[in-house]
Amino acid sequence: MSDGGWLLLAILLSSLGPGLAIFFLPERRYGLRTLLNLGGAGTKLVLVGWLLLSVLRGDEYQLSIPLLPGIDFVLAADALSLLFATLSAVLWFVTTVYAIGYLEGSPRRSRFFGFFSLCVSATVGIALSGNLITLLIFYELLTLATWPLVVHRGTPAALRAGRLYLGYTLTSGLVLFTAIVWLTLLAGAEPFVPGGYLGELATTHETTLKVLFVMLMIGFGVKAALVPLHSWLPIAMVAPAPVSALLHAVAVVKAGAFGIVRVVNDVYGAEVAMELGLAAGLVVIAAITILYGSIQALRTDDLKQRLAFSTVSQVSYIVLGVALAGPLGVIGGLVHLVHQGITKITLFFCAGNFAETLGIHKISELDGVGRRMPLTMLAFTLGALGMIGLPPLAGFVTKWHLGLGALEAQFHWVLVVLIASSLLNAAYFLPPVIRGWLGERRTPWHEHLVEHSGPTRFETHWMLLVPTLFVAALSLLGGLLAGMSLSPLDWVTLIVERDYSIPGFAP
Amino acid sequence: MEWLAQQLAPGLIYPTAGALLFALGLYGLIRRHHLVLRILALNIMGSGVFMVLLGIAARGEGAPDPVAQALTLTGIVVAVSATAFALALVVRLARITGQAMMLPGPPDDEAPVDDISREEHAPSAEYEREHRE
Amino acid sequence: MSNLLLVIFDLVLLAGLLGVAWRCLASTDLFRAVVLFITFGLLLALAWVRLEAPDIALAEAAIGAGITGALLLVTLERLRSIAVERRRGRPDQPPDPAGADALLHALHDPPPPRRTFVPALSFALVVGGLMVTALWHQPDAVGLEPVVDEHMGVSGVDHPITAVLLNFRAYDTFLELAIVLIALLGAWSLGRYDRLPARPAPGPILPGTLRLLVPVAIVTGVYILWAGSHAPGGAFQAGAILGAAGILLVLARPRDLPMAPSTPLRLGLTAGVGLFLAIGIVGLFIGPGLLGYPPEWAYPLIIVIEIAATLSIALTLVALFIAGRPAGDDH
Amino acid sequence: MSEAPAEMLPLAISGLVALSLTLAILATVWPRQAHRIGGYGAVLMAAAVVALSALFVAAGPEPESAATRVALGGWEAPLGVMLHLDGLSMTLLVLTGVVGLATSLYSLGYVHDPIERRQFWPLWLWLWAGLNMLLLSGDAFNLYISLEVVSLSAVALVAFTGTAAAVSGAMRYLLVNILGSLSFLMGVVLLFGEHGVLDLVLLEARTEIGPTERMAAVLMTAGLMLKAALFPLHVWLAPAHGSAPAPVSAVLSGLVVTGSFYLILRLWMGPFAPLATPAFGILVGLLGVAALVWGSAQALRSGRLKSIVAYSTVAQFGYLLIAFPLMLIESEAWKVVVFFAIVHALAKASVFLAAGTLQHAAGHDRVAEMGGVLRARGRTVFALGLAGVSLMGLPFTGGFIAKYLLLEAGLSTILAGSLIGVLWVIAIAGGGLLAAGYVLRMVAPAFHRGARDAGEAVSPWMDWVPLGLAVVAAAAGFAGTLTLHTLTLTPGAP
Amino acid sequence: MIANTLTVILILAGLVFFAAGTAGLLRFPDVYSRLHALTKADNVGLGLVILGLMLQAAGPADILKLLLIWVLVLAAGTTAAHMVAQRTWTHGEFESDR
Repeated sequence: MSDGGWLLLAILLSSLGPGLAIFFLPERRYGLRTLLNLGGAGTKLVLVGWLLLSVLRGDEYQLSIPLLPGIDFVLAADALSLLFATLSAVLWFVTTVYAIGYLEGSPRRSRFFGFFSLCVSATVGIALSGNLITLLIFYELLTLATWPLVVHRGTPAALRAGRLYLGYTLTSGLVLFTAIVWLTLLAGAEPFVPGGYLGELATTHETTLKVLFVMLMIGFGVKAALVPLHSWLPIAMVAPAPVSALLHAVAVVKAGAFGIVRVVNDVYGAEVAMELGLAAGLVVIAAITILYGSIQALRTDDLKQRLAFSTVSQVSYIVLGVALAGPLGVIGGLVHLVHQGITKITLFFCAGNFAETLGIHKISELDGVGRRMPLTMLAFTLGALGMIGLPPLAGFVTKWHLGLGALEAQFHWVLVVLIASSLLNAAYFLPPVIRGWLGERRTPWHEHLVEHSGPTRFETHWMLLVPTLFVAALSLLGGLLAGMSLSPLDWVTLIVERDYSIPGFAP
Repeated sequence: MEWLAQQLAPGLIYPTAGALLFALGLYGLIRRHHLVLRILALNIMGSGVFMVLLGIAARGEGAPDPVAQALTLTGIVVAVSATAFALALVVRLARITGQAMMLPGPPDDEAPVDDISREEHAPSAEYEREHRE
Repeated sequence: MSNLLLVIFDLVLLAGLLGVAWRCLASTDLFRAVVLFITFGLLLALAWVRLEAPDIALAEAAIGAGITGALLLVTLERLRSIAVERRRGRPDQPPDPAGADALLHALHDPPPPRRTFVPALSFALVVGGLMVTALWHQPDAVGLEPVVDEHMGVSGVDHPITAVLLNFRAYDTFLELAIVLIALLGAWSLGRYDRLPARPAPGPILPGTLRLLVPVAIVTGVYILWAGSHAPGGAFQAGAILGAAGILLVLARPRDLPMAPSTPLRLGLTAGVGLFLAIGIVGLFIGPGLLGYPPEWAYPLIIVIEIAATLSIALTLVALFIAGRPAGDDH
Repeated sequence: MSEAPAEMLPLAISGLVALSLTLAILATVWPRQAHRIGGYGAVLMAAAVVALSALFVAAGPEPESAATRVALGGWEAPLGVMLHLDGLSMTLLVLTGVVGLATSLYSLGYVHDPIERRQFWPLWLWLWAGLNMLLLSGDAFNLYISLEVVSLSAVALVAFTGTAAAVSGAMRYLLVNILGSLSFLMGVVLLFGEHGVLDLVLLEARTEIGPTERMAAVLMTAGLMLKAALFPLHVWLAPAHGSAPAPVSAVLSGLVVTGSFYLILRLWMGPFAPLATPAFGILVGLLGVAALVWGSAQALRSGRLKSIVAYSTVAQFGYLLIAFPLMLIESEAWKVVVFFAIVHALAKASVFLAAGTLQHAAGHDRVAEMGGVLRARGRTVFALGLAGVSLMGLPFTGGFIAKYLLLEAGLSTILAGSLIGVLWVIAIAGGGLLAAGYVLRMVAPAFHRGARDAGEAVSPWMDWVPLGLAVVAAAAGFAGTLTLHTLTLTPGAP
Repeated sequence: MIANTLTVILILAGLVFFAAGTAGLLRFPDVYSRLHALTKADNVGLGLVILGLMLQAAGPADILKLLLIWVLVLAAGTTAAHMVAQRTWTHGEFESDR
C-alpha cells in the first residue's frame, strides 16, 4: 500500500460497496436503494474529482497487492486512466438517475442495480489498472457483471443475446488471457510505461510479438467491436435503455478501446508498433469497421440498432486515432473517447425516452415527435449533429485532429475514409431528425408512459428528461469550450504532452 | 536336483501362487456379475496378496518376519469387515432393486431422487408389517 | 530328502488352492461357490501353518473361513427370502412350492457371455505374469525380523507378533479396530435389523449341543487371549472365537433376539477402540509418544487393551452377522 | 523464539490425530448427542488445523529439512509408524479443515431427522479423521489402512439416502474401492519384499529402477487412479457423487478424490520419481484431455443438477492429469497442480452444497423444472455462480489464479520447445469455456422470466454456508503466494 | 522308536478310514447315506490320527488338548449331520443334488 493507494481503493469501493449491499436488499426498500445508488455515484464523483486535481498537480498514486510470486495486483492513476475514470464517473451518476426513472415499478431492481454498480466498479478498475494482469482481471469481471444486465428482461430474446454475448466475450477473454500470460512470461509483469516496456524483446522475438499483438487485438477487439467480432453489439440492444446507454455506449465498448490504447501506447509503444507494421494493420481494420458500421446503420430501421451500428463505427475512430501513432492522431483518438461517450449517451437517452414515453422503436414512427416531445428532440438533434461532426460541436474537434493526424502520418487515404464516413453519418442521422421536426403525425400518439404511471409535468418523467438535457449540454460545451482548460481536449493534450514522448511533437 | 529344490523354496513358490491367485480373483471380478461372486473374487484377491506377503516373510532361514505376519493379520481383519459391509449392502440392494446383479452401465439420470433431508424417518413399512405378525 | 517331501506337499497344496479357487469363481450356483470358498479358506489356513505362521493360520481359520463363511451363508439365505417375498408379492406368477425356483433365481448366476472371456483372461494373465517376473527378480532380502528382536526386551511381551501388533505398530492395529467399527456403523446406517430368515431347526439337538459347545468356546477364547502374550494367539483370534460362539447363539434362536439396550451395546462395541486411544493419549503425555506405553507399564496396558479389543471384536462380528440396527437404537 | 514452534510441532501433529479420533469415537458412543459433538468438534478441529498451520509457518525452516516426522509410540522408522508433515500435507490439511468445517455446519441443517443424525455424524467424523490421518501418514502400509478407513466411511455415506440409485452407486463405489486398495496393497507388499522397509522416506532412499519398482508403481498408481476416478477408471464417480446426500458429495468431490490424487503425487515425487519418463507423461496428458472433453460433454448433456456437478468433477480432474506432463518438463509445476486441486476442491464443495440446498428446496434436482426455486433463492444461486466462476477460472477467484499458473506452466513448456505443449495450453484454456457451458446451464434459469417459488423452508445453515464457502473459494485467489510458499517447504520435491 | 512306528501305523490306519469316508461321499446315491459315510468314517479316522499324535505329544497338556480337539469335532460333526438330515427330510433334496 504505497502512498495514496487508499484513494484508489476508495474510488473502487465507492461503487462496489453499495453494489454488494444493494444485492442483499429486499425489493421493496425503494428509498434505501436510491440513497445507496446516488450516494455511491456522488462519492465516486467527488473522489475522482479530487484525484483529477491532484494528478493535475503531478502527485503520484499507486497501490500494489502481491497476487503471485513476481506478479502484483497494481492500481495506478496516470493522466490517461483519469480521462476514462472521469468519463465513467460522470456518466454513471447521470445514468443512475436515468435508470431509477426508467425502471420505475419494474421487478428485480435490486439485482439490476447490484450488477449495475459491479459493472461500473469494473470499468473504473480497468481505467485505474496499473499493469496488464490487473487490466485483464477487471476486463473479465466486466464480462461477468454485464451479462446479467443484458439478460435482465429474462425474455428468450434477451437470453439468446446474452448467450451470444458470453460466447463472444468469453472466447476472446481466453485468447486475451493466454496472450497476457505469454507476454508476462516473456517480458515480466511490468507496470504500464509510456513508450512501452518491451525494450530489446522487439528485436529478438519479432514473430512472437506479432502473434501476441494479433491475439491481444482479438481479445480487446470483441469489446471494441472491431469488424469481424462486432455482431454481438447490435443484438445486445435488447437490454433495457440505461444498460445499452451506459454499457454499450460507454463502459463495455470503451473498455475494449481503452485496452487497445494501453497495449499500443503503454505496452508496445508507438515506435515498436510502427516498426513491426502493426499500426498500419490496425488502421486498415479501423477504417473498414468505420465504413462497415456506417453502411449497416443505414440499412436498419430500428432506432437502437442504428445507434448500435453507429457506435461500432465511432469506436473505431478511437482505434484509428491511436493506430495513426502520430501525436495529433492520438489526441484525436483520445478526445473522441470522451466526445463519443457523451454524444452517444445523449442519443441513447433520447431513444430510451421515445420508447418509454410513446413506445416508439422504429425510425419510421418518429414523424412529428418534435411537436410532442420538443426538448428530447432538441437533444437528439444536438447529438446527431455532434456525431456528424458539424463545427461548433464535439464531433468536429475529433475529426479535425484525426484528419491532421492522418496527414502527419502520411496516411492520405484515411482522410478520404473520414470524409466518406462523415457523409454516411449524415445519411443515417439526418432522416430521423428531419422526420422528427417536419413529419406529420396523423394518428394520435399512444401515450405509453401516461397509461402506465399517470400524467407527467414535462413531456416525460422528469428523471428521464433532466439527464438527457444535462448530457446534451455537456456534448455542446465539449465542442464549444474545447480551448478552455480542463476541457476534454485540453486534458488529452496534457496526456499526450506528458506521457507520450513521441518524436518531433511541437505543441 | 539341488537347483530345483533351491528354486522351489517356499520364499518363491508361495509368492508366485499368491500372484496367480490375485490374477484369478481379478479374472473372476471382471467376468462374473453377481455381487456375491464379485465379493468372493475380491476376497480371493486379498488372500493372494497375503500369500505373497507371507511368502516373502518366509524367505531366509530364520523364523518368518513378524512385521509381515502382523500386516497379514491386520489385512485379514480389514478384509472381513469390508466383506461384511459389502454383504449388508448387497442385501439392501436386493431388497430395493429385487436382484443382486450389478448392471454394467451407470443408472439413468431420471432415477427418482428422494432427498433424505426432507422425509422424516418414519419406521419403514415392511419393518412395521413384519413386526405386526 | 525331507525338503523334497515339503516341496511336493507345497505343490499339491497350492494346486489344490488354485483349483478350489477356480471352481469357486466358475460355479454358477452360489451355494456351491460359498462352500468352495470356505474350503479355500481352510486350505489357506493350512498354507499359513506350512509357512510357520500359526497366528495367521488361527486367524484365517476363525475369521477367513469361519466368520466370512457364516456371513456369506446368511446373506444367501436373506437373498433367497427376499426373492420368495417378491415372488409372493406378484400374484400373476405361478405359486411356487418352497420357493425353489426363487432360490434358483436369486442364488444362480448364469455363466458369463463368451465375448468377455478372452479380454478378461488375457488382462489377468498379463497382470499375474508381470507380478511373477517381478517377484522372481527379488533378492532374498531379510525382513525386519532382526530389528524386532532387538526391541523385544522393551516391548513388554514375549511373542514378537503381539509385540509388533500392539506396541511397535500400534497405530495400524488401532485403525484396524476402527475399520471393523466403521463397517458396523455402515451396516447399521443401511437400515433396521430384519428378522433372521433362518428357519430354526426343531428338536433339542441344536440347543443341546450349544449348551455344550458355547462354554468350551468361551474358555478357549479366553485362553487364546491370555496365551497371545507369549505364544501364537491374541485379541483378534480370541475375538473371532467368541464371535463365532455368539453367532451360534443367534442361530439357535433366530426369532426372538434379546432387545440389546442401546448404550451398553454401544459402549461394548467401542470399548476396544476407546480404551486403546485413551491409553495412547496418556502415552502421548507421560509416555514416549502417541500410542506408546511407558516401558515398565507396557505389559499390563497391552493386556487391558487386548481384553477390551476381544470384547469389541466379538460383539461387532455378531452385530455384523445380524447386519441391522437394533430397534433400541432408534428410540 | 523461532525454535519453540519447531518443538511444539510433533506434539501438535499427534494432538490433531488424537483429537480427530476422539471426536469420532465420542460420536459413535453417544449417537443421540452425535450432532452436537459433530458441530462443536468441527469448530475445534478447524481451530486445531489453523493452529498447526500457524506453528508450521512460524517454524518455517528452509525447504530441505521442512518435514517434521513424529515416531508413533516412540519407535523410529524401520520398525514403528512415522507421521510425516511437510508443506504439501500442511496445505491439504488446511483445505480439509476448511471444507470439513463448512460441510459439518451445512450438515447441521441438512440432516435434521433425529434418527438419521445418529447414523450420519459418526460416519462423517470417521471420514474426516481418516482424511487427516491419510494426509499425515508417512508409512506405506499405514496409507493403505487410512485409505480403507476413508473408503469404507465414504461408501457408507454414499449409500446413506437408501434410494436405489444411491445404494447401487455405493455398491459400485465399494467394489472399486476394495479393488483399488488391494492393488495398492499389492504394490506395498512388492516394495516391502524388495526393500524390507515400509517408511516412505526410507523407501525413497533405497528405490532404483527395477522390475519390482516398475510393477509396484503400476499397481499403486492404478489403484489410486481407481479411487481418484481419473479418466480411464472414472465410471463410478457420477452415479456415486450424484446420488449421495449433498454434504457427502461435497466432501467426496472435494477431499476424498483429492486425497487419492495427493497420494499419487506423493508417490511420484518420492519413491517412483526416477520412473517418470516423458512418454508416460504425454500418455497421462492425453488421458487428461480426454477426461476434460468427456466430462464436460456429459455435464452439458445431463439432466440433473448434482450429476452435472459430478461429471464436472471428472472433467476438472482432467486438468490434474494434463499437468502431469508439465511437471516432467518444468519441475516447479507440481506446486501449480496442488494449488489447482485446492481451489477446485473449495469451489466444487460449495457448488455441491448450493445444489443440495436447491434440491432440498425444490424436492427434486431436475434442472429443467428448477426455474422457480432458482429465481426465488438469490443467495444460493449467487453462491453457485461465484463458485462456478471459480470453476471456469475467471477473475477474482482462486480458479483464475490457478488457471493463470497452469497456463504459465503450459506456455513455459512450449517455450522450452515441447510441441505437444500447444495441446496442453489449448486444453487448459478450452476447459474453462466448457466449464462456462455447464455452469451457465445451472445458473441461466435464474434469469428466465417466470414465477418465483421458494419451495421448502431451508435452515439458515443451508442458506449461508454455501455462500461462505464460495467467498472462501474466491478469496483463495489472494492466498496464492502464501500457499505456494508453504508448498515449497516440501523436501524431496523436484 | 516303537512310539514312532506305532504312530505311523495309527496314522496310516486313520488315513484309510478317511479315504473310505471320501469314497462313500462320492459314490453313495442320496444325502442320508453320504452323511452316514462322512460322519462315521471320518470321525474314526480322526480318532486314530489323534491317537497316533498323542504318542508324539510332549506333556499331558498336549494330550488333553488333542483329546479336546477330537471331542469338539465329534460334537460338531454329529450336530451338523443331524441338521442337514433334518432339512433334507423336511424341505426335500437341494436343487444342486437332484
